Amino acid sequence: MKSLTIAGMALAMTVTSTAAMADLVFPSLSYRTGPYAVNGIPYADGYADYFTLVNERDGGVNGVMTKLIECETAYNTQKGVECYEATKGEGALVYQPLSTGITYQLIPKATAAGIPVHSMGYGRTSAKNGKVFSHIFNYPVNYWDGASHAVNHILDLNSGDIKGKKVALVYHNSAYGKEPIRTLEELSKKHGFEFMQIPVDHPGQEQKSQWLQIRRTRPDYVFMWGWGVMNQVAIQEAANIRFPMENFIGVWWSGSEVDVTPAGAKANGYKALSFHAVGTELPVFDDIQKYVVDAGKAAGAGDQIGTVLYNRGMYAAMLAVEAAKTAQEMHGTKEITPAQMRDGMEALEMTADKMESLGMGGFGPEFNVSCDNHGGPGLGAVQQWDATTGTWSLISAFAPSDSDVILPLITEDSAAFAKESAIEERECA
Amino acid sequence: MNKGAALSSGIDTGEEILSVRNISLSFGGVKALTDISFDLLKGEVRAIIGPNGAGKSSMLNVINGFYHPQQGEVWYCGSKRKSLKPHQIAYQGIARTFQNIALFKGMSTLDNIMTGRFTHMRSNIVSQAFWRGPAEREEIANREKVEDIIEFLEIQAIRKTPVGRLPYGLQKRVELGRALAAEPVLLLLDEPMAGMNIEEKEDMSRFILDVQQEFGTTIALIEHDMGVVMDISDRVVVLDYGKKIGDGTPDEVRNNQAVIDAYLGVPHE
Amino acid sequence: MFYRQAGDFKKSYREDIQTFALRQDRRAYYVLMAIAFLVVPFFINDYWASAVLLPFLILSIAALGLNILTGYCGQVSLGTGGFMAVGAYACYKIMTSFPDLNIMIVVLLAGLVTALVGLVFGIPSLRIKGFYLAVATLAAQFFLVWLFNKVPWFYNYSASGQINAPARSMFGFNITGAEAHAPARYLFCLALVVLLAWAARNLTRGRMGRSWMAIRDMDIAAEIIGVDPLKTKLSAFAISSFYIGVAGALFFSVYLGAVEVGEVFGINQSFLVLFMIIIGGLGSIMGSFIGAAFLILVPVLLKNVMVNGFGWPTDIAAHIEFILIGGLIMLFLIVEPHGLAQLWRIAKEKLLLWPFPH
Amino acid sequence: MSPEFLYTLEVILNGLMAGVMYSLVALGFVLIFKASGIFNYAQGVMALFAAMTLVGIQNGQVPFSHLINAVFGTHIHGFGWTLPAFVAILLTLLVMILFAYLVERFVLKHLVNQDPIILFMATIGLAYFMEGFGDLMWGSEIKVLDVGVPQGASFWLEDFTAGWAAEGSEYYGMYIDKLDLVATVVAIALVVSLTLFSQYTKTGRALRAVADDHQAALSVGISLRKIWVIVWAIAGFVAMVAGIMWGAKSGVQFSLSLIALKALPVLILGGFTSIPGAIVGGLIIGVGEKLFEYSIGPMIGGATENWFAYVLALVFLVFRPQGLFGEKIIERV
Repeated sequence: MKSLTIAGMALAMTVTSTAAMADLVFPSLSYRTGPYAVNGIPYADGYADYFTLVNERDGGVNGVMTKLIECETAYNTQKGVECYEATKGEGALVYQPLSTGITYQLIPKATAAGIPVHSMGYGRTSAKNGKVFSHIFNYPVNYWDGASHAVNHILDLNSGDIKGKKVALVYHNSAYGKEPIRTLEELSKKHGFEFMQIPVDHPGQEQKSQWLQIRRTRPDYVFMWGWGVMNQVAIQEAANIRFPMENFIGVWWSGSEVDVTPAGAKANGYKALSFHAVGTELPVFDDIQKYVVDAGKAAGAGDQIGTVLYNRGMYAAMLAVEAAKTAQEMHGTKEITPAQMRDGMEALEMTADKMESLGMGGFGPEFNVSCDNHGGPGLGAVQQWDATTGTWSLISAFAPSDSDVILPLITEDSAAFAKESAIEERECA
Repeated sequence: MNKGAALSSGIDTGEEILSVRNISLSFGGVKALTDISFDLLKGEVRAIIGPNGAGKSSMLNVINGFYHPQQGEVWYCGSKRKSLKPHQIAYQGIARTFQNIALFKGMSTLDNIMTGRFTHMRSNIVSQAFWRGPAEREEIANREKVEDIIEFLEIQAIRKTPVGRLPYGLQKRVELGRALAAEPVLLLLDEPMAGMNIEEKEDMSRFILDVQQEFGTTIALIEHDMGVVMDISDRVVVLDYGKKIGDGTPDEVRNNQAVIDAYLGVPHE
Repeated sequence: MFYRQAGDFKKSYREDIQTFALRQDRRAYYVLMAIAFLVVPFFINDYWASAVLLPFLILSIAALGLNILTGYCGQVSLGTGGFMAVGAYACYKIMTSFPDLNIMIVVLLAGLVTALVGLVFGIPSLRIKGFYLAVATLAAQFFLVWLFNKVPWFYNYSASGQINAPARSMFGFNITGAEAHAPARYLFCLALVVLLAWAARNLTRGRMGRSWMAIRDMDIAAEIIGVDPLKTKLSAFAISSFYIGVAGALFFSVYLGAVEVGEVFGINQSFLVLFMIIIGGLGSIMGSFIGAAFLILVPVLLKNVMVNGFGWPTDIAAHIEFILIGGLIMLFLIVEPHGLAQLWRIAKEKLLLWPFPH
Repeated sequence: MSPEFLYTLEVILNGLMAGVMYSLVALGFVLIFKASGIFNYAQGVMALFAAMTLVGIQNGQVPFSHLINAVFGTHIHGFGWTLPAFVAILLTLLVMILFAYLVERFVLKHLVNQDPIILFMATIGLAYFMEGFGDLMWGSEIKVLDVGVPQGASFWLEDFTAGWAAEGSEYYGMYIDKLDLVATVVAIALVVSLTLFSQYTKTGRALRAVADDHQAALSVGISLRKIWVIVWAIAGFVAMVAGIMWGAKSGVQFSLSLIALKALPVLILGGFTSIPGAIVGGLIIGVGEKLFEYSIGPMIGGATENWFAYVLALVFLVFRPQGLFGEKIIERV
């Protein structure tokens, strides 16, 4: 055992010393195994392919090549921490762990190490408050925005009046799944709808009780905060009890192809929130095909391109690259440090022109990040599944969330965190 | 190895140490013991004999509290014993060995016998966790007693051997050592010589008599080998089908017609 | 040749019962301790602390605890994750309620709380045995995790139900919180590990340890010798839970810093610790450490070799890692069913006799 | 009838159905435990592996394609065929038989007469191995399983029962998933054929002999090794059936291996050695947890099923330590 330790030590040392500092390093804390692999694989593929594209097509970010270090977490917090420690010494610019649990780990650690974390559409919602969370970003949307988007959508459907309607939330019984509850409670007070909570324990293969309850109580709408196998089973069960699919709205983590396909045609009409475009219409996908897939450099099997989670991974990578570009401009250097990357993220502006120039016109909402607002304006849209063609399509424009309700909640929660962790609020000019 | 009545009468065997009175025990309607009464006198070797299934082991189980009889009383050291758990009875000074060896397989000879000292050790969790001080002193003091037993039973060479690796005869000896370690007032031996060859039986008989004579321990013994029983016991009680059919000195029992019938298999009327 | 007991005579029972009976073993132990306390802290970095040493040390404590219960007392438990959660949440509640309390005391108090909870969940062991008990302890596992997830008091009513460890220090060094440096965290855990391993060794070699093993090996005979099964089993449950609670408290406060109960202290954690003691060796203090080392180090090592060394895709490496670990477990069991500690012991015996095989 | 009563009835019925699904998984455990005293931790992974193999064969996936592509830089994915479900099931069965043979040949053979906990540990190693191997062979993406098992509400029953409620009350009829009905039929067929097999075939009788007494069986010339291969093959088949039923609901993915956790309380309730126990235990657990979630769950925040199943089994065990149908434990000295 001792000799094994020594061998490991020697190995790790050689490994850590080989990192070339000239590259822009983007770690990818991915999960291609474990209970959530199904969702993790397309996202990781999209994230990796976009960096490959930037290297192959543009010769890197303003001439500096990007280097992706992939590290398998299996959605396991312990392994996530190991991955973080293994990669942070190699000049990692930004962490995107795609796991709320790992994000919570990284919030204090990365802040102390001065490395920014971007939890896009997950993680700690109140990290939107940049005054408290200096290194944590969650633009363009967070869970509380999502809850509001879903409510806004049913408001639209009912021409603004949902008083007396019944809304059920089916959620993953974990920190992630409980996120929208506070917001929905506030919104139910504001709009006068009845709100019921239906938790599902991990992993969620057996949801008979939950769906019998829904069948019995007949809510008008069902929202879902699910992940992994819970999504597939929930959609299947909803179809089984003949719940109207168009009244069933999942968060963006419950709205990808893998979630709906097991239910087949019965999933037709199911809705989910989103904050970026779907499909492969845009020019950037031609580039990916040409520079990445055809060149044999695709991260996965190449069959995931255009799926919701692939596009989301790609979107996350694109935002990271754009933030890096912003940082390069701000600091007048090509080889940026994590601290400069943070500044770049804080000054990120996503305009329609910028996205157009990337071949991704209209791919995501327009937004700005600022010192006190790390979450952007919270623009989101709704997408719907068409089982016959097997495609998702956006059925609404990117619209804002109800900031009157959400902002006070964010202030309250971030203040609690600041107090607990003894953090002074930053001054924002 | 010939112990006559003369030798045994030299030991002070006056006072009654234990008596069972009108014990009846049944399992789900099957009668194991019916109205059994006998006594044990201080310092004697008392044999319990009888054919297979006569209820001998059940009798020992009643004495050390593993079975609770439906009827009858157990008197111990002059007073009627309340219904006690086996581990409480151990603290009253009753130890035993088992028909099928019941050693602690995962432990060494030394540890098995040290475990026999359990009722003599007192140190609490905290002092044990710290070890240095009372716990260690107690351990060493008891170790000395155990070493005496190891020497007495001539098993020094296997002190640190896991008992699972020992041959059968030695295992029986270790089990006796474990029971002796408790320094019992009353020692119950359930077929201590089963499956042994002549030589091993002689050794074991010698140990049993030495225990009786050196420590003054009262011994109740179940044994099938009539030769051994007649040689080493002071008095014999005979059970058959859960009933007592004979009681007395070896000579009396040998000449008891009911006992002879039972052993020769005369059918019951 | 180099490893000998010749000339190493025992002159008293006290010498005979010491932990490392051979002079060479004793020396190796002192050298190891010197390296662990005096050398490693100067070389340790965040990676080694977080990826290898902290989880190894902390899970060693948990493995020690479970080994007391399962290896020594023979009661198989699959509730380890749940009891670690008790330790973690007790630690969090004590930390936030009494901010000035020394972190060492907090961790030990968390262990005591867990011991009480373990006592309660140990009661069914009087009636239930073997695999039935193992599965029954899963009731504790699932119920405790559900409880900590459901009752907001446990996580101070935070929005997401996560708990975060506030910064605490000892002798002026931060032990918990993001500012804590690797050497301080490492030494804190190491001190506890050494202390608890020493106590475990003492408990298992004396009266109490023998009563546990007696219950494990033959409960009826044990009872007739004077061992009270109720007290003995419950004491094993309580002490085991104390260790596991301390491990849970450290896992939360020193190692992770933020915890979500279902994910960190789920059923996987229970199984992991059980695997550690079976692979390492049931009923062996040393085995607890070897098992923990095996299941913490080997995956990290394999991952580094395959991903960083050979440059394989992470998913293929992860699959092959599973295959190799599974294969190794089966291989070890076939070679030596009683664990790596036994393998080590046999190797030492062989070495003592070398070059003469008998 | 009042709707409340009908709802309760519905919960009980669905609980029974869920119980059947649990029993399907528990059966595999019981078979192996009965014949070899091994608590087979890998049973859940076997279900996953069987389902993956089934889908892979049916859709003509190339095994290890991901690995091959990574090593040789090729782009192979499929053979381009789609086999009928029946053929795919048969081929999968062959794979599971081969698997059973390999397990016996390389693992169990070397562990004869070891302690139960050692054998348990070996199956854990096996579970790790198969998890990695299965993913490497077929990929860890989600796969849609379609062997023609019907799914969705039984409309006939809904219509039939819709009128049962008292006049004027809102009631929509009783809900039962067709998949569950199929599962029930399959479970019954499975138990009946297993019983027939063990009663009326030579191999079956040998199996029972081994279950009763290893030594005695050996002494009359039954080959323990052959029996173990057969039992593991049958358990593999049962795992495949469980994999099909559960996979139809959620797609075939890693989480399928976690269904084993649903079977454990069933096992302690029913006893590790009893096939009827596995069925009855499953039904009790199914009904118990569903009723609890329905009646008490809403008061204490829901999501109680995971732990309640275990607590129910635990309470039961305290009164009957050997399980429902397990052999009575007699303590002897």
